[in-house]
Amino acid sequence: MSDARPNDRDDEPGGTGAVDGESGDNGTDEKPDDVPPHRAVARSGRLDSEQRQGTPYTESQVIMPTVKIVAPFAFTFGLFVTFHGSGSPGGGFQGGAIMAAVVFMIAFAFGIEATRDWLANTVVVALAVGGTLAFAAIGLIPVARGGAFLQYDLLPIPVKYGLESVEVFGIAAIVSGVLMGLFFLLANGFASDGSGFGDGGTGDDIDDIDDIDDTDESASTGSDPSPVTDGGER
Amino acid sequence: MSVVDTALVAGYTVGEFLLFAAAGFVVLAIGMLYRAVKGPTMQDRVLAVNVLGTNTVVILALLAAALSEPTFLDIALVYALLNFLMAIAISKFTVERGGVL
Amino acid sequence: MTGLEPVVAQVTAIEASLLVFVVLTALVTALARDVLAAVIVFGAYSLGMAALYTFYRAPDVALTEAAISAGVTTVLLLLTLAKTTRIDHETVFEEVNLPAAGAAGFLFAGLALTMGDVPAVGSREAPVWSNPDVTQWYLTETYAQTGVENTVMAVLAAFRGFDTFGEAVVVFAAGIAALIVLHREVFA
Amino acid sequence: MMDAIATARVGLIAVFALLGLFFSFVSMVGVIRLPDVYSRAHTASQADTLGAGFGLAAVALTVGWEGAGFKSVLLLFFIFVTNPTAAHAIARAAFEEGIVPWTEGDDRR
Repeated sequence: MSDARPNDRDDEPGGTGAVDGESGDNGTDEKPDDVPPHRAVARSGRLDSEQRQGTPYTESQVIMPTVKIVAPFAFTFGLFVTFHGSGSPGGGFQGGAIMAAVVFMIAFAFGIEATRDWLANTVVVALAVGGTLAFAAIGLIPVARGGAFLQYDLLPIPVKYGLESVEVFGIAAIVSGVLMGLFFLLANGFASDGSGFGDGGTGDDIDDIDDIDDTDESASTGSDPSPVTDGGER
Repeated sequence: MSVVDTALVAGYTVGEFLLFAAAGFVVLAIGMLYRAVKGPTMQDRVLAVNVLGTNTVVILALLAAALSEPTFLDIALVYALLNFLMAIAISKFTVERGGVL
Repeated sequence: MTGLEPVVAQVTAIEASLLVFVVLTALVTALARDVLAAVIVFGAYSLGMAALYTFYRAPDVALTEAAISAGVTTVLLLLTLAKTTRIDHETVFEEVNLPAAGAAGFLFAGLALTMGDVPAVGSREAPVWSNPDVTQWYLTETYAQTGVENTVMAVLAAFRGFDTFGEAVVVFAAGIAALIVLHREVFA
Repeated sequence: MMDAIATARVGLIAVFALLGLFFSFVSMVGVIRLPDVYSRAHTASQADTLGAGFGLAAVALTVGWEGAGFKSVLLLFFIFVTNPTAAHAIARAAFEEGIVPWTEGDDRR
């Protein structure tokens, strides 16, 4: 399929347009004849799939500036939806999802590996864990003051800002952190080479989970590592 | 009396007219669904869904205007900002060399 | 089927076209042979659902649908497909399993028979509206009690805050569960 | 005088909405009828830009500037920025996958 593609139609529409229409079916053999050498070198990354296999993939020069323009607006809009949830549609969940989508956008434009270097694992985990802890802490402050869980009028701030702080520091952080984490996790894929914790020293908790899940009839195999390795082969 | 309640033609107000226009855009979207279903290549499908997304931005904006709820424009803004994510994701997805994804 | 006429008579053009769109995309998503095609058409399904929610004046739900479907669901499904194998199919649609289709059609017919008793959208006779102790209380008292104009957010974060805390922990636990399933220790 | 302006506004709303519908219809016909993915990408981005532009112009006229007319301008700006990018991404993906452009005499795809 890729053998039959015309050899040049991306850079110079005016100069080589006539050649396109006629040599659309006879491959790349005559390419050195009708293309100047410097252009052949410049375009060598785009010949056909066999020749392209060795060349590195270049990120698109069109997508990157667009993402540079759109991403700040989208991130600001996510913040707006999060912070302005009390007066307009939206809230922490929606704003967190939009902010996570901005990270997806950046990752698709600039490469997932570069984004992974830029956005460290610590940040993602801190967002998810910190969000959960912040929600729990906001809920437990009234308990410490002798009230009920999440009784906002016992907070030292007005009730409205209590709700807002739950949305902002709690839900938005959890949702954006977990969604970014899922994205990087799925981009990495399954750890099939044993580098995950399938053979690590984390036996007890995992075995307990497996017992609860699927081995009700043989619940006494708490120290048996076989459920984990089974999971690795699936 | 706002613009939405002004009579336009044949007893219909501007708001009802905008609702009909939105329905017309939805009918066009149903037509474009043919290309999303038929293909034949994945790029055709993504292209059709991308056009559907732009259509939906207009539909949501028309609904917000017709119901005279300007905050509903936020929903259209989300689609306008995030709709091209699927297209650029597909553009990475179909590249097979070097394990880009 | 005699109860259906008053319901059908109230359906406006925008509702009817959106319903057709949503049902068509849902059918194609269910029946598409190629998984990637199903994922792409599912994106179109969520477009229709967001417009439908907007027309029924549920902007919070519509915003959630927009943010999650346009930004997140498609991308995560595509990444999952990229990590698994995908078979190119010549045919577009699956073959319909007739007994399953018959069972689904039977269920649909049974549900459609009850449509006559369902109150119309926005009707004053709907239980959710006519109950002065619950819905009306929230609509009238929310601003006085919390100072928040968006009742949905007030209900989510204040009146059922403990439930929302549980949901947030569920999202957090889902992240951990994905780590466990994929045998990883770190996200990045 | 004010009446004339209001009447012109209502009429312009109707005209813009109908023009938006017309250009979206052209776009739909192009997406359905044109022979390959590259030409479909061209008609999608070109005519759909006009359709969305006129539709959002009708919305902006309806809600007015003191409403959220600013947001519809923002909507139009982002559609103008992101739609060509999406069309580029799709065409680039098709090129990378080795889809040969349709030339005269080929089968319709």
